[in-house]
Amino acid sequence: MRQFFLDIVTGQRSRQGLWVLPLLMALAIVAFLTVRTGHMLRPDNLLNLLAQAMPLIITAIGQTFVVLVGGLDLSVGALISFSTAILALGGPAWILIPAVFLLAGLVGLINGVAVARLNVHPIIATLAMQYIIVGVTLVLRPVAGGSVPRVVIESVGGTFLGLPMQVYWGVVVVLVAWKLLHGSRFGLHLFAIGGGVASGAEDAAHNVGVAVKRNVIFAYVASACFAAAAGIFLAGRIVSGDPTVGNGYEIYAITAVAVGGTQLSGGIGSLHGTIIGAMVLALLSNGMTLLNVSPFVQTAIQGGILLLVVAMQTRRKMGL
Amino acid sequence: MTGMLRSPVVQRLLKVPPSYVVFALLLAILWSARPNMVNFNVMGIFIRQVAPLGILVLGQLLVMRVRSIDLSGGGVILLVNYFIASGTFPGARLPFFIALAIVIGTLVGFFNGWMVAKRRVSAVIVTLAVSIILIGIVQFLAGGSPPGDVPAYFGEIYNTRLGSVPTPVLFWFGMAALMWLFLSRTIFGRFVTAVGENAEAAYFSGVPVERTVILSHTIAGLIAGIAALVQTASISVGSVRVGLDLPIVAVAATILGGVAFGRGDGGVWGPTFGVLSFALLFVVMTVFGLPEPGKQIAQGVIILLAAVLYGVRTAKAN
Amino acid sequence: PSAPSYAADAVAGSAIKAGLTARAADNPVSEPGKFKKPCGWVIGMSDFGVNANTWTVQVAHESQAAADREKCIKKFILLDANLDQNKQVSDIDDLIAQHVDAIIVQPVTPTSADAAMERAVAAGIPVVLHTGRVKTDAFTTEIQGGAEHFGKVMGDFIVKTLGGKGNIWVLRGYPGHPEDINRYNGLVEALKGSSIKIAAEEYGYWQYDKAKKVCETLYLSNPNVDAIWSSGADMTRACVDVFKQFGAKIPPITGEGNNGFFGLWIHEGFKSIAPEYGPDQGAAGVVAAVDLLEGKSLYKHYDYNPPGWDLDKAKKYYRDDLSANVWWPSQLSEEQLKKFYGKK
Amino acid sequence: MAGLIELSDISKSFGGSVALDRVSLELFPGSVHALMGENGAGKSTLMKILAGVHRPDGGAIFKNGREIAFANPREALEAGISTVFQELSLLPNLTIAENLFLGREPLGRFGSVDYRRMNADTKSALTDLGLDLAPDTLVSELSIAERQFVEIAHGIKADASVFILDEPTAALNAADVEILNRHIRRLRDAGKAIVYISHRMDEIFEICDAVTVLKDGRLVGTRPLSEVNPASLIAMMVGRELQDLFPERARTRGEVLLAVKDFRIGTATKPFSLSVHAGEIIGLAGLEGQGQQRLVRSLIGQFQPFGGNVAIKGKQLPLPVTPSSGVRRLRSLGVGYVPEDRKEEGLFLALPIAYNIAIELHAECNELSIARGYREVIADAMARLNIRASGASMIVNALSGGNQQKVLLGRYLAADVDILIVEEPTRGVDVGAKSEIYKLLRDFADRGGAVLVLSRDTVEMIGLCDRLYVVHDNTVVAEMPAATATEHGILDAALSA
Ligand SMILES: Nc1ncnc2c1ncn2[C@@H]1O[C@H](COP(=O)(O)OP(=O)(O)OP(=O)(O)O)[C@@H](O)[C@H]1O
Ligand SMILES: Nc1ncnc2c1ncn2[C@@H]1O[C@H](COP(=O)(O)OP(=O)(O)OP(=O)(O)O)[C@@H](O)[C@H]1O
Ligand SMILES: [Mg+2]
Ligand SMILES: [Mg+2]
Repeated sequence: MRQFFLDIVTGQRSRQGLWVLPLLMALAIVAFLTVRTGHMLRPDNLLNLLAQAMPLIITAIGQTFVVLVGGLDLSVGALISFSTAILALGGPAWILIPAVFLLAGLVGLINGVAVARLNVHPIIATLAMQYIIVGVTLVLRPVAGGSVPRVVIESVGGTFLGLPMQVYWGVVVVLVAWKLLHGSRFGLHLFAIGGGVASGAEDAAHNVGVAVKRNVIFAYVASACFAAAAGIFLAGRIVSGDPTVGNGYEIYAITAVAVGGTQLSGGIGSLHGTIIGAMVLALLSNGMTLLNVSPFVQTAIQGGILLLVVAMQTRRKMGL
Repeated sequence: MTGMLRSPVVQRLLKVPPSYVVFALLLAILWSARPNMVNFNVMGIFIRQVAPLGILVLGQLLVMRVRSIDLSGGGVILLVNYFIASGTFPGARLPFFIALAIVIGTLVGFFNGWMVAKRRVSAVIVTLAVSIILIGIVQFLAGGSPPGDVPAYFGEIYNTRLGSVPTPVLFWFGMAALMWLFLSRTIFGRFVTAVGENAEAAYFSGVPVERTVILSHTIAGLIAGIAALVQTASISVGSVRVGLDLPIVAVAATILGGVAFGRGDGGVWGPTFGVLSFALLFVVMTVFGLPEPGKQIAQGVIILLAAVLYGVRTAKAN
Repeated sequence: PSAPSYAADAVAGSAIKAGLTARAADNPVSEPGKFKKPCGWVIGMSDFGVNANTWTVQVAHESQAAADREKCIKKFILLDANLDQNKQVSDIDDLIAQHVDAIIVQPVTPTSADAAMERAVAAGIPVVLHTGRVKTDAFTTEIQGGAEHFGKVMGDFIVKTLGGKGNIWVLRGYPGHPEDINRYNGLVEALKGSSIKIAAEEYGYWQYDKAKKVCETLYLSNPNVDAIWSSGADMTRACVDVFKQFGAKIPPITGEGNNGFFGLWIHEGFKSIAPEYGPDQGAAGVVAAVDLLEGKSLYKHYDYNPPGWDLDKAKKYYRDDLSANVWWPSQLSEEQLKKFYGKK
Repeated sequence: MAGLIELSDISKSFGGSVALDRVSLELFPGSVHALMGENGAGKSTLMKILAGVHRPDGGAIFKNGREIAFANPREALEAGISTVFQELSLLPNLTIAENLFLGREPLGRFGSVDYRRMNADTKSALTDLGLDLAPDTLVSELSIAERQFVEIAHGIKADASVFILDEPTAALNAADVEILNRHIRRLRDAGKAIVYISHRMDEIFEICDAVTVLKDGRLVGTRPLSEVNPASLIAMMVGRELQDLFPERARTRGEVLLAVKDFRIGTATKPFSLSVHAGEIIGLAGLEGQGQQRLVRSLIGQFQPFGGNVAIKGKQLPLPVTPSSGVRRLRSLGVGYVPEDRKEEGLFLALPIAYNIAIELHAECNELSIARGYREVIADAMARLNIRASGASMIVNALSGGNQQKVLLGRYLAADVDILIVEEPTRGVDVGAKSEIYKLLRDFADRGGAVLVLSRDTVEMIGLCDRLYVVHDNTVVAEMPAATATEHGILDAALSA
């Protein structure tokens, strides 16, 4: 019994990574904020928190796919801005939304082909892609503005059947991601490929007939499509196309993934871990707001707590 | 034919990191467009622009060779810059600031290394968190006293030349040469290779794995402190924010130079040329007056193409 | 619409901050007493980014200091969006949820805060907007230093100095940033009709090191330039340093109201102009919010379009005993100036 | 009888070096075909070509008379060719069941993986192999022998007609080999064609029907097993008769170099003592997984002992040893530690042979000192171990499995140590090389060194060692001179404790 709990806490005998500690940390932050401010658990704050965290949650979930195969996707931030720019071009939603996913899918495909078939390091491939997308976005929309389809705005700010739309977004995104990651062959194969990369048995999955390259490409496509979804959500929230709105999301997404216990060397991690990781980051930010901490000390405190969370996530092997 | 392919010279050529190719290409473009700019005096100044990044990369390549990463360089640079520009230490002179930068860098590097090697936490996150804390410290201090000017002598030293070569460039190349000797000649260099290739096997070969990782990080931190001094000398003002892109660019330059996590094919000069490529890329695009979006796109396309070329070549060679 | 009868009593711009004027046309006024509340207010401010640069740091100080000066303010909540549009929406929503008495908004971009501001207005909270225009008119009053005006003041200076012809370099700020685009539009406006040509146009990200790289490269590529239009912040100093470093004559170059720049200007004596964009707009926002809560009526639009500063005015403001990163004009007390910016 | 698979005139070279030169091989249903040859002869390469991993440079593959070609391993699998690769290739982060079904997972409703069926099938496959393991155990939690079994289960689970087993028993002990043999016979009786690669002569004669011998990438010949005996087989492989596999035992012994006293490696295990003298080779025998490895790895801090003390050359080793510096600590006392898993713990696969050998010498030096080349030492080690490579700068990954093992041993023999602790000295090594390695270890002992050996191969233990300690249930239960020990005697001692 003791061993059972020890295993869960240390993330051993499982490939889900060290997600329990950040969960405890998140709960501790919630408890602290509830006691200190009283606002924390109020529905309006919870919804606000969820809305604020949603783009990061979605992006980070996408990032999880590529991290699991031992890669990284630095182009997601630019892709978010790009998606908002496309949506704000003006036009019917039924054309714009599929267009966003199509273009994002194409970007993911290029990233994936560069990494899997052309042997380019993921950091280089996706960083180069980031530059390219930033440039294209600046052409499309040199400054924030444009008109976002009503449907998109309502799908973010409105309510349906008495529940705020954010809740539906959360449910849909999580269901899709869960199905892909934990409920299909594709997900299992991503773990297999990543496990091979992390342990140096790169050929193992290939040798038993897993379509390694194709799956890695799909992982990048998935990451790009989730980023596009995050872009759609953000466009609805800021009601415009904005060439800078996605700035920095790639780093936050990678941070969320890692805080959630997913190992950046590949093969170990989970969807719930990523969600927890993103929530920890969102709570840090929300907590500062609730406690009305001076902006001059916020960064230091956030960094400190982040370090605390990370310091507890001791793993068996060294690595990224 | 196959015999020729196997000859060590050809094998080596096949493995030339993309950074050299990009550099040569850009130099040729610049030479054909503005022949008057391709001389020691002018190039010296362009190269000086990236000296802080170039120095930072020397640390980055070291930690990447032991399969780690250091994203805290930006924070170190910001903090050192703040201390110099804010007058926190009244009456302090250059030697004090040098010592301060080195102490800050070394301590941060040691902490990173200790967390990565002993506590086995994620290197990306721990160094990122450290960077955030350092930036946070600057913001906290700046809330009470925003930074001001950097003492004039920093700029004066920065502008000196030895012959026709700017001192910062010489300093950078000197450090690169030192790092190269250090990695290729000393036992420590062997340890770095061993740990990067297979930490477990390194352990069973009697390599002090944790110590190697800690030492690599500590040296990287120290180098970041030195980079901070050079960066501060290159600007005459203090600031409260630092781009998150600095460490990422350092990582990219390192990889373009043929050094990846655990692999060191490009040695020290590959990544150094990676930085030089970035410098030339900027110059060429500015000289051609590309508009900003075009610049971004061109930059991305060039980097991607170079990397694809290299990737395809190495895939064939294996 | 015809002006209501109480329009005459509306607070004049100069009562809020020196250099402010109420916009002449199409400028409704708020109903007196509409937002009046007894003392003990809670005022919230959504700042676009406190730690973006030293100017934004000073805006935060100026705002806080103005709030501290007002006895009736029980609590001043400063929320920092940290240049994140999404966070700003949450920040404003959070202030609404806390039922603050007034909200001051510095928008990250012209559109990102619109929806949240609409929610604030719908909740009956007075909204004061400053240092950043928005697309919506869901706010109670705005104090806007026009970025176009800022750029045009500099552009006019260049046109005048060069006598209407010559080659200039344009140093822009952050690509995609509204402030950058609008200042640039002001320049384009000023150049209309002249035969001044833009020989080079580069982004220096309002940062010293990036601008220095740009200027060095431009200089080495082709040093023939008649004047430089710089979008402000630390870029001017960087460019001046480049010319000094090459021992070249410093061409006419536009600056900004920064103590460090003033020092350089006075010392080097090159031709320049400093358009005014004071961090004390932060204080003005607080004053406007206080006016509303006291029941005064305000115009919807206040403009902050002062003329540029010449060397004489710069000399008057320049403080050798303060550090480079204090921005003028300021409403900080002498004591606070010394505390924050005193050279040790 | 028609051949099921025919490999005809297969050639393959890597870079410039020829691994296979016009080799032909025919496989028949219902027969077990042994493939033998020295390390680096080309056995694995030939099988990888059949498994779709490599493409041949020349020659053709026929199945039932029709020519086939594989672009990748999946196509080979689809054509009914299932392989247990020599280098363990399980994914540590997947469960046993996931590894077994990887690439052909059963799907349940809505396209999700049918874990229930997968786990049930796995359970029965494991039970078949006599393994009591939960199917949802992560492979990273398994011992090396267990992994080998999972690998075997993976290879023979498939609904295939051809089975390739490339040294499946390298990490197995005699009892486990017997289980495997039962399965091979079952497959054979079901009409499958089986290729069996092994360096253990007894296994070949136990189970195989025909044998093909390769030498230096060329076919030496194919014979029915009834026409050969061990000596003639070795002669075919090595090109000469092997005199004695094992060298003579020690005649004298010196003072105690390694003394373990009242050691306890579990909370509730009986304390034990053992000693190794200069000039001696000592073996830790017993059933698989009874704590032999745990015992030696306590000395380097991977496990923490619960009591007792250790003296090395008369000096006390302070216990417990910190895991991060255990190997270094022993090394500083003159002890070399050769780990079992050459791929994970032993070698730097992407680095040259020279680097792999010299690193141990470098590790003794101060970090800041200049690294020496050690050219002669390396050349000497390569010569002594007869490592088949184009030179010292060859990347270890390109060596055959057995040659890799020799590089690993070379590293520790080149180092100047007095005591060697060796786990599995001859894993995957051919007979010729085995006898070389035995000689080298004996030489080492004769020069005053002491050797402590762990091996799953009991015959090897009896032949090589001077004295044996029988380990059972995490303690030493018996001590016996190797000269008079028998497999039966060891088993008896272990089980009657
Ligand atoms: N060991 C090898 N040596 C040479 N080429 C190989 C090797 N392994 C794979 N390839 C080539 O690379 C291609 C892709 O390999 P892999 O099967 O891993 O990817 P995949 O995702 O399955 O590809 P696809 O989507 O085309 O099925 C193979 O079709 C084969 O042509
Ligand atoms: N990927 C590769 N690159 C270069 N050379 C290789 C490669 N794989 C095998 N070789 C070479 O081909 C030859 C045959 O190797 P192979 O692995 O087939 O030997 P083997 O008979 O299986 O030996 P062992 O009994 O040691 O496993 C060896 O000389 C080896 O060095
Ligand atoms: Mg395939
Ligand atoms: Mg083999």
